[in-house]
Amino acid sequence: MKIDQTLPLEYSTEQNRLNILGFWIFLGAEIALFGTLFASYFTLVNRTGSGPTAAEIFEIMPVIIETVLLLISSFTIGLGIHAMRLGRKRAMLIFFGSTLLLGLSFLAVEIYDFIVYIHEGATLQTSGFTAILFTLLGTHGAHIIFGLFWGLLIMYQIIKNGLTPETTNKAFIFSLYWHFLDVIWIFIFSFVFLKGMM
Amino acid sequence: MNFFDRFAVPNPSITIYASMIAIALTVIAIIAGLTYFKKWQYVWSEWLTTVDHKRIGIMYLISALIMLFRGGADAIMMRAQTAVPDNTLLGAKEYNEIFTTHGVVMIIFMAMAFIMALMNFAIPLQIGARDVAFPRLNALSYWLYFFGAMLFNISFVIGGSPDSGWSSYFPLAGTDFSQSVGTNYYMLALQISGLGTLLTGINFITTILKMRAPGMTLMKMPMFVWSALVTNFIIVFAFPVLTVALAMGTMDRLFGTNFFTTENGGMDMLWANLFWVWGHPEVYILILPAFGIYSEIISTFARRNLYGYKSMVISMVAISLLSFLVWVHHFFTMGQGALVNSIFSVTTMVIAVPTGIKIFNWLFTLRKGKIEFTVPMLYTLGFIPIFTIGGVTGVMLAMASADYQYHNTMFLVAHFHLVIIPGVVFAMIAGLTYWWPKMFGFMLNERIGKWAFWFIAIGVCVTFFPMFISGLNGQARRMYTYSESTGFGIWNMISFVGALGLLVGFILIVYNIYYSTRYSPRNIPGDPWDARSLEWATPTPVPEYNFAVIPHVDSSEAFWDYKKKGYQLFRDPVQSIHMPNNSGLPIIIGAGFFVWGFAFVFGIWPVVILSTLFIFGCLAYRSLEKDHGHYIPVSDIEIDEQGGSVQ
Amino acid sequence: MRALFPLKQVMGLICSLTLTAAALTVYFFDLSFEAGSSVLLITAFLQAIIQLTVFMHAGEGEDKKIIYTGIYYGAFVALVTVFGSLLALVWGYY
Amino acid sequence: MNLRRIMMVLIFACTTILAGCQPLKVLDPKGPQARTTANVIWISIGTMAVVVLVVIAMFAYLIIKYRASKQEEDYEPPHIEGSLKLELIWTAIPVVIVAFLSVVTIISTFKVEDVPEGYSKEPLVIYASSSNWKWHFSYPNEDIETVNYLYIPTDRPVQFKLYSYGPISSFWIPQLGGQKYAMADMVNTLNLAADVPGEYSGRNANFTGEGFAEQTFSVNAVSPQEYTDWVEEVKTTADVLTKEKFGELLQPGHLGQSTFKGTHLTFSPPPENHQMGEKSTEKMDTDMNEMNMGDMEDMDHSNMSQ
Repeated sequence: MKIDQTLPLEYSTEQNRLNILGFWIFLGAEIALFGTLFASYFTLVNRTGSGPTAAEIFEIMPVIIETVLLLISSFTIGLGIHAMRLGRKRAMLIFFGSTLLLGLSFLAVEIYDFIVYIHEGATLQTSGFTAILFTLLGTHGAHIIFGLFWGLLIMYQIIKNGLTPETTNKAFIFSLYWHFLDVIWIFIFSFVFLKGMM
Repeated sequence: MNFFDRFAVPNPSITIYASMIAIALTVIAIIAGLTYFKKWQYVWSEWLTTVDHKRIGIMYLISALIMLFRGGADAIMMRAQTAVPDNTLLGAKEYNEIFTTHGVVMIIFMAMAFIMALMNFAIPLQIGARDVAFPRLNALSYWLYFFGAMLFNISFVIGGSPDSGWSSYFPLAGTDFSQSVGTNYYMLALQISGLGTLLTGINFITTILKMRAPGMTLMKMPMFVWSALVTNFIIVFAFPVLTVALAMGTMDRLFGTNFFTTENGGMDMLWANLFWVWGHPEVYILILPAFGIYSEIISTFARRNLYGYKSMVISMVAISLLSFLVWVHHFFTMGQGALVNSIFSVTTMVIAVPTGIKIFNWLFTLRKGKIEFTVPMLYTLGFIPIFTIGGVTGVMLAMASADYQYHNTMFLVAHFHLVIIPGVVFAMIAGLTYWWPKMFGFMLNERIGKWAFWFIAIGVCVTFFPMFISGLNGQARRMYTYSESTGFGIWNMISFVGALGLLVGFILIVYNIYYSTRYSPRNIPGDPWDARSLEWATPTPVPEYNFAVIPHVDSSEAFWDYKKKGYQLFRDPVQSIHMPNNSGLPIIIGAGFFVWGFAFVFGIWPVVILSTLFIFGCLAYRSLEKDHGHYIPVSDIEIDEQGGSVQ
Repeated sequence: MRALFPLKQVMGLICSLTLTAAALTVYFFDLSFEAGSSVLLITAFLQAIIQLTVFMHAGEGEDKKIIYTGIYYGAFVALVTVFGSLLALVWGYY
Repeated sequence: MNLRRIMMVLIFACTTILAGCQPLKVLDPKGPQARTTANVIWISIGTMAVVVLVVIAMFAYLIIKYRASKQEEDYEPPHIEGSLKLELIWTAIPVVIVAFLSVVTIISTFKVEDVPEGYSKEPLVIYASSSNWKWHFSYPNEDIETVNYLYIPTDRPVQFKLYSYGPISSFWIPQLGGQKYAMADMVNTLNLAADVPGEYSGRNANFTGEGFAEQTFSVNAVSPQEYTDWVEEVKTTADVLTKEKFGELLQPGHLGQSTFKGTHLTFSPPPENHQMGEKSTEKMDTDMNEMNMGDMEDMDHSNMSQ
């Protein structure tokens, strides 16, 4: 394997560069995926049938907490990658760990949110609006859950194998994924929650 | 419904029982044959676990051909049923299942697979690469496609086929009106194979953008590579839309949600909308690679470089963007009003401009050429006039006010078949014949090939031209029968005769494969067509690593320049070559998806959960696995190169 | 310790939080539909740009052009899907 | 070449058939809307025929002139990059054609979506609803309902209000105009008119399952006098449409034609508030107002005749 010493480790081999670019293209596909979910959300948002409307079930506080948690987790994983480039394995692991913890807390608040919605009579089956609401939030949430397991797997490999071209490559790709989920959340925050409560 | 009742076929008939037996016999024959000839080891280690793009391409090819005949059998049955008024050959239910599966099989499992086959085989060779960017992912793509196709096809014998049209409009496809599991199969089979397609898209974009031979700038890529690049961009951005739509449809059918229902705020039009947001780009996913193949073949057999290379590229990029702007023309009649329809009419007609540019560029490539009428060239030349007719009727359909009269009629059916068959099927057969010697080391027989061409080309015209007329006379599509007083009889009879011609043509192609396998000479050169791009610079059969030495490229026709201008392709010394190892993981994950999909279709939730965990387990295993591939030492390479190499 | 907190990323976080606060104005103040939507559009896309450039290092590698092409293409398709769907399914009926 | 000859013969055959002997329904319009679309179709066929002929003529010329068997053995085709001028020409010509057809499309689309012009009378409103696999026609002003057949007068436009009691159906009378979807959660409006008396066939054009092929109806376009007579006759002879009876009619299956007094609109009203937006509610309100006004007019009318 040819390792290019002038580049950060995660870019250092040909295969690593391919992986990173391939993942960026995958993120492009994810943009289209969430774009479609948003398109469906905007079409169905007023079609509440006999169920509650957006304004009736949304609450501002949990949403603000979720947003701040996710923004900070995005920041910590950014720091994790920075530490990784400095070669500081321990710092990187701490940053990755805090990212995953923040993600876990985000999930907890989101699940709390879901329980509140269900108590207010908005289940997956209630109306077109609730179906797309749960699907849009659920798709994002499922990405976060997947990310938690993925992140753990990467931390395990870094603990075991150290910072190699392979592990750093995986960690970098994971960071792209995590930032991307943050971007999606910002759009959910703005155009689902804030717009719904405007 | 009783748990086991759901596995029964809802409307059993002799044909279905016959197919059950046929499927069982085929499976037994394959297993017995492999065991008897002791080929399990060979099949497993050389094919099922391969990560070689050429072999994956050939597996796609075989699958596509099988699906072509499955879809073709459906087509013949449809034409036979409607050949005479008040025919009772098939009942309404059977007819509905048949036209639904015809559509799905032909688009998703035949045409897409055929494109994947040719892209897989030719693209890495054309850009001077040793494999694709992610070989193992490529194998996974194939197995997802394969198991998706299998899942769709077993619906025929377990639980019943989908019967609400390939577009599966809700609420017809909802549980109120489609009670059998058929539409569940549709949703999940498309989901699984769609995932495979998306992964291919990512794989090929990365491959084409990052793995080109040194010197091959974007504007020096062969036209097929350009078309594949543009196509894969469309795939990557269009397929997620289908993923979402299918997921929502599945939830409506299995979890009782209200996305596309007609009560509690559901919106049936949203399905139609999302389906076509994907569906229209899908049309261009099919046609653009075909354009690329035609460009290669025209310049090869006109013995000239492609005319207007730049405008060809620009027009393809334009088509790829425009393809996302036109989908509403599939439902002009939904009542969204004159303004919206006018907007989408205009965007649709605009696509005619880049397509026209391409047609004229091909025509001008012929000019001052030295045209040889080989089989691939015949299909290419047959494509131009028939596709032009299909294309201009597309412009007619794009005019919203007139579309109110064409919509849902045989006129539409005639249009899209006259675009897709010369556009895609001709290109696939042309590409197959063109690259066949590179794939298998012998040529297909020209004489039988030409007979097949004439049957197919004339068959297409005879089958589909009458539909323009019966459509304008008021024959709606998807009618399993009609009364004599309608006057549709004569046109449908002509169509049936044409369909028989097509059948003869395709049988001739199969016969040609059989005949040429037995009798064609094997000692052919690496470049039998005197062609122009890099795949012909490899020896035949192509070694595992494609190129012993990565070529240097200075023009869009590097190999031609090498032959005519003494241009030096291979400048570097031979070095040991790094290649990926074969892996059983892709087929295992694919099988996991098959179980997952099947359990999902019938709502067997414990199995769904277990197979989901299994799939994620495989991914985790892959992540932890240490597999750095292997090196082919220089000594082995040089042994391989004695023989048909052109170097 | 300081080396672990580069200024660029800290500024990125502060910008993100500020933009979030700015977006919250649509909730706490009584803005018109147009004004509120414009605020949300601007803050959301600015946040996305910050994430892309500051945290995701979109512009640092040799593949900068490809990455941006992919993102623009994705954004194009997403916007076309959103507005086209609204046009065909909602606005067209008024 | 063989292929070219076959194509020419086929195109020729098609055009003669289109132009001549037996008129095709879509090209044999019996009302203003269908006439507009038929004209559009003829314009597009003409324009496209020119395109096809030019392409095929060039194609034939090129493959005959430059075939290898006519070339000298050692002829080496030249390397030609392309020509900006020529490529611009074949960009510009399609642009002009597309622009021309766009104008035609936009004008005609607005025209066929609107109430046909030149009629002094208000449109006759008919609620056309589909169920598997039938069509129900309610005349709110006349207070009668038919199944699988229609009577319409030739002196006034007809405004169909389309919706469905099942899957998406498409209401289509080829000789009177284009189709439009009937869907379960909203009402679509289709404006047609017949100006030649006669019996025309109509059908559902959008696949709705097993009985789709036979989901047809007939349209009797008659003179105003005949139409009034028919309405009167129905009112005196037909049975009243009860909720139970209508429930039976909705069961999946095929029925012949039948006629009722009263409409199902009173006990099974058409879907409302499709978009849940304010504007659409207003629109529905005005529809309902029109309907009520129509009812009142109708009542006045019947009072007068008494």
